[in-house]
Amino acid sequence: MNVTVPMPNLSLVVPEILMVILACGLLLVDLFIPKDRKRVVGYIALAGVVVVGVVTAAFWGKMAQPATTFSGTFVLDRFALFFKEVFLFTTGITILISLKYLEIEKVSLGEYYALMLFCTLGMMIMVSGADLIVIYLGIETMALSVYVLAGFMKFDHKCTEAALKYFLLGVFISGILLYGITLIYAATGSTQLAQVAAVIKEKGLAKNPLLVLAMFMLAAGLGLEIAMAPFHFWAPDVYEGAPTPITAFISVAPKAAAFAALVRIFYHGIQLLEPQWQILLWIICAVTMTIGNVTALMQQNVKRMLAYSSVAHAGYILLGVLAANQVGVQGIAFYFFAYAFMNMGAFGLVIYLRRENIVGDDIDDFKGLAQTHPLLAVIMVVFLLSLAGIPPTAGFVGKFLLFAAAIKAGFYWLVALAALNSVVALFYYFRIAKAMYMQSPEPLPQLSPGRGLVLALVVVGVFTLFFGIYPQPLMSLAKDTAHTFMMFLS
Amino acid sequence: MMINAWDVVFFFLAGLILLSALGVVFIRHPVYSALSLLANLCVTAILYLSLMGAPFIAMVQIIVYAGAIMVFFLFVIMLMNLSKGEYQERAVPWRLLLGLGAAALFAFQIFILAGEWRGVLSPGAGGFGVKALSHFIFTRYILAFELVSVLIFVAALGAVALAKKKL
Amino acid sequence: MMVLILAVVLIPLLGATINGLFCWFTKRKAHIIAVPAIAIPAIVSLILLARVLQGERFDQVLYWWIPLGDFRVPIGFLLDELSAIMITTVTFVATWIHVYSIGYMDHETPRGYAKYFCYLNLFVFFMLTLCLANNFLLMFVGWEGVGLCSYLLIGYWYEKASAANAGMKAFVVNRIGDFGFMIGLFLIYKHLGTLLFSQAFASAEQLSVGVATLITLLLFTGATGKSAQIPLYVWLPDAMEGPTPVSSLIHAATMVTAGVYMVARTHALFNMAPLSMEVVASIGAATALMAATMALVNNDLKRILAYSTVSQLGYMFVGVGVGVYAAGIFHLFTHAFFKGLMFLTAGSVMHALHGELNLQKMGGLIKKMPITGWTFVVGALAIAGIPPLAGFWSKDEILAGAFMGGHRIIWAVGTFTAFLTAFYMFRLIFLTFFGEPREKHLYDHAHESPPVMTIPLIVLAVGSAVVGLLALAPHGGIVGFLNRTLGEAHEAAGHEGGLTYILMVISVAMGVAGVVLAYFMYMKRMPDPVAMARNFRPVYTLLYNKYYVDEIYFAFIVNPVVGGSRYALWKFVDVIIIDGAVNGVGRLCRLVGGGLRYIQTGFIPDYAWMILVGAVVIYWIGRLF
Amino acid sequence: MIPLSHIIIFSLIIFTIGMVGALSRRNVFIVLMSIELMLNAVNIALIGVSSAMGNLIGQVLAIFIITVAAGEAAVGLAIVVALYRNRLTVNVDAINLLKW
Repeated sequence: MNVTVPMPNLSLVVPEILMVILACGLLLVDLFIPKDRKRVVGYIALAGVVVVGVVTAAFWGKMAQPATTFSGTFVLDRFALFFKEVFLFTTGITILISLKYLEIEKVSLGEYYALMLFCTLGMMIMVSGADLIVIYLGIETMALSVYVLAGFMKFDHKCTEAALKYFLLGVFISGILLYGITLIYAATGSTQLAQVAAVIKEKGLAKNPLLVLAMFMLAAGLGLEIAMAPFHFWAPDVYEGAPTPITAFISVAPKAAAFAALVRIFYHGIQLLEPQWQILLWIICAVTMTIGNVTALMQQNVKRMLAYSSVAHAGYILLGVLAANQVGVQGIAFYFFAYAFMNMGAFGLVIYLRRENIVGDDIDDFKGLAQTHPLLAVIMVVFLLSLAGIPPTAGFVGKFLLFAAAIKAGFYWLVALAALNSVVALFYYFRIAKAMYMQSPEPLPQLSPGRGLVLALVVVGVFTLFFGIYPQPLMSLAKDTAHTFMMFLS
Repeated sequence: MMINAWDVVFFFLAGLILLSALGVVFIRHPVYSALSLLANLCVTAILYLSLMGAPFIAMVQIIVYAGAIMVFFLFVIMLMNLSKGEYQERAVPWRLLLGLGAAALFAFQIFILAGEWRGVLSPGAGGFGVKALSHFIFTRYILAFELVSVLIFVAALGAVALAKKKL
Repeated sequence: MMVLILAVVLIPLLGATINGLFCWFTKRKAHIIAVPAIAIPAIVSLILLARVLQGERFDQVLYWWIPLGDFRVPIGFLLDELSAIMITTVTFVATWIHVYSIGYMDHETPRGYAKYFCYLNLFVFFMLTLCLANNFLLMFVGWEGVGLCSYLLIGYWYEKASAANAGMKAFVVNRIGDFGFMIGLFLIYKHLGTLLFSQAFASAEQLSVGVATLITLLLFTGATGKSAQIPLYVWLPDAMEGPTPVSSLIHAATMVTAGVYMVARTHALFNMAPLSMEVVASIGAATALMAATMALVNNDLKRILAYSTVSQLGYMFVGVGVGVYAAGIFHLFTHAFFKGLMFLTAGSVMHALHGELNLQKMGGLIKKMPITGWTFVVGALAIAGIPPLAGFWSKDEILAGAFMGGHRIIWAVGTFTAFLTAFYMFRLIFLTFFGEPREKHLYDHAHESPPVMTIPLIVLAVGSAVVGLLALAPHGGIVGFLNRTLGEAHEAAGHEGGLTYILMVISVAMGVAGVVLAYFMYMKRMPDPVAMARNFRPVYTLLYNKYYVDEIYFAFIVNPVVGGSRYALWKFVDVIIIDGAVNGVGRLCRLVGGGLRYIQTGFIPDYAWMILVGAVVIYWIGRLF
Repeated sequence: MIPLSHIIIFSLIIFTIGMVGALSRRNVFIVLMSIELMLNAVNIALIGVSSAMGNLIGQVLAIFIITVAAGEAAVGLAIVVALYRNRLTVNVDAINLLKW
């Protein structure tokens, strides 16, 4: 019996293949590295991530047109490439800020870095998946790694609790996501986005209630990682409990991946249901922004506050999804880089304050930072300004793009609400600044940051400012991304 | 309404599955609950085999789900050797009510769409063989297949990293 | 060209960044970074100036900030005759002041030392941005940036209450001016639809006279704040709390002239609004006179120089106000040299006398510190308008321009002020450097400053002596050069042979008269200044107390505002309205936030059902719409 | 001839039962098993649809779901073991250090 298995075009998945080799190789290398020098594994992982990043970037020029492989279940376009770079950048920075932290927490293990790479792999598949099955498997690969990473400090009560919460809610929601996929499959007979779109168009299923429900279930499934209301409940608890580098990681990368998958499914799969999903996302967007910002006001724990802030940011980014125009996609793409800079930076500061017996995540730990570490305080202010969306920072440019997109699409009320929310947000960001500048420091043990952390902070700090003053390069990349992505649509 | 043999089989199996599912949720002791789930999965496998023409899935269901996952569950439950107080939950009626209410709301939502599901199952029509399925997996979904292997590896790696006692 | 301009702008920023980020490393060696960071741009500026001299011109948008549809903010540079002169002046003077600072800031803590140079470099960066901007917004960024650095540097010794207060005062007063400037920018954008200089000026003629007058007056409000003109001059004398090189660089030579530069830069708009021009010239003349009179009786070395700066800035505004923009900028250029020089010599004196500033305690210092003394005399001669030193040429241009333009009263005021200027400057010199030492103790400890401080003095003194001669260069000299961009507003009427020389003679005579009077009063004691002060007590008191302007501001503006806000506003507005509404909203938010956080019970099943219920509710709301 | 809607409604019932279990039970093991039950319900629906439409995609996805469920079980149980070591409880109601 002869079955011919056609060889798929593997050149498009070179970054993913490299990632798998890197992660597996890392585990092998880990065996030969003594326990007190696990940092070396981190360096290797970092080097590998940089290599994969360069390889991924090399595709950019060739991908003016999207290309598919694996019988159309995998697509590589600039949109996917852009987000892959976001993930790789975030992973690199996370590795940098983890090096010292893991030693302080005494959980320096090679598996940590391997899991992080596998997680990145899952996200890379997610943004390139053109088939719901592949996207689902990408989500699960990412999610399983993140669950473990969130509970990596396994002797810490809060940490394991965070992992359990994340895990249970994640698995629960993934059941709903699967039901959504099943519904789409039942209605259209396919899971491949292009075919789904074709069938919807052909059979005129745009108002099919099954599909509407399926759309909502998909949004719910991805909404958990996005941390949009009402699927955000896990976020504050997990952010607080997880190891801080992982908190930084999950506040950016899985969110970006889920957003990218959401955008791809909604724009390329069920775009004819646009009127329906716009209504739903409108409500979710309004609720998400408001809940995130208002709840953040009263938080005493900075990690928790940033968790709510990240919920609110998910709301702002939803504006771009809602707008469904080129500027919107450009805004989403730009915002995620900006968001990666400023959020990684803010969490990096929290890690910086980690010392013996002090987690550094209480707002009181920031007291008088301007006096003891003026430069650190200035950098934190840059991140806070950016998070609050004040020029000249990258956060402002990103928010401007998203708002402009929403205005262009006619969502005036939502933009007004978003602007109002931005004002509310100022209050809690200002609380940190106030603690740093207007309160006197308490005598605390000396800070001893690792070099990796300092490097990471400088990199993200410089980027936050640089792309605020000169956003052109990133903006034009984001514009190309959006252009090819939306071109495919029409 | 004509009742044929397949209907009888379906309702019989469905009844069994339903009962065992209720068992999973409402039995106090986790071990018995797990056994109930085991039964549930096995009967589901029969459903796949008999009515839906999916023999391979039925096998996988028995081997992986029932054979591996459930054994794993039972193993961990017994390993912990929970005292009676641990698994004997105090009833929290409002939570049960809320759970029921939320779930009912959700079910209602899909239920009212029942009319949208078209098509019928024709048991005994043969269905797909393993060959067709494997061809499908190894051509069109080869990427997904490879990814699943990575996923299983990640799960094993993560489980070991979390569960081993020493660092 | 682009590369050179970027180098000029960015190298100081680089220096500031290095000293800012690595102050723990550079410490005492901060100047090794900071001085080249200004010196290199100074050399590059000279190259640029040479190329502009050959007729090159550069006006290009570097990039658009957030280019999105109609909303485009240009970031770009403009190098023409005006900005070339400005950057050359700024970088040249700044270089020598940086060198001087090495000696002057000797006693600071290592980190403070690095911080000081960081601020100074940052200031130069913003100043160059201001001068080279090719659009209003970037200019505004530079404008605010120099204000920020000025504020930081005035309050450099923030432990001193007076320094902190002075910083605050400068900050507040400047905000008033900037507010006007900002509204002006909005109006420009609204009426002309662009922020680019080239486009805005090209279409300036479309503006109606009323709008143009409004815009230019608003812009001039900004200028009065930054350039210390009536009524917003009060911050500058207090700004002398900062380190003296800072007073020299920022509060004499460069930043305070930004207002003059701005008016000259926007001359196309001012030309459309004759009324505004009158206002500018009148305020300039009034400020010149008033500040000069206040300097007559003051005994504080640095404050006299500060009033003199205010007065000279008044001259510059007279120049740009009567339409001889080039003359105003020329005076700005020469003033940077001699006023920078005089502040540095004042710093040298302070350095020698351990911070003593009171003239009445000095005297005879020229024997102890000859370089400082004689360079100061050069500067004073320059400011007094004695030919052939720098001040003579530029001041004469302004006064001639005013006279030719038909502003006879302004000319008279200016000429009289020239007399006052010469008088108070030489009063200062005679009291400080000549005669008998009045405080033996101070005199004995006085010493000449180290070479690192005196060399900049000599360089600037030579500059003060000769730069005026640029007026005699071919093709109309520096004025002709500047007029290539600034246009020959009233120049056609000027230089009518004999009349020009008569005016020149009059102003020189005024200067000489002032010097001679000062000599007789303070060296020969005839008439005795003490007796004079007694005989003209009311006038003396009025002048000594600076016309009570600070007190008036306090009585009529600050106190009512503060008091009013404390009593009326606080009691009524704050408690009832703010507390009731804004604070109420804040409180509501916090209340809601405080409540919302308790949704987060921490129990997993709760989260699960809340997710489910929330999702279903949102789904149904969505379906019903 | 069994109408597809029967299968779907049946799967839905099982799914809901699983959901009730996940929402109301407090023993982590039973919560986990309830979630497995939900996944199983999804599988029933998928294979039903696949069979009715004569299309293999549903079966492929079902196989993957079974595999992913195995992975999830492994990770979930490992987390529970780690938590049990720290807190000596498997009761989700006792796990709320992180709140507000």
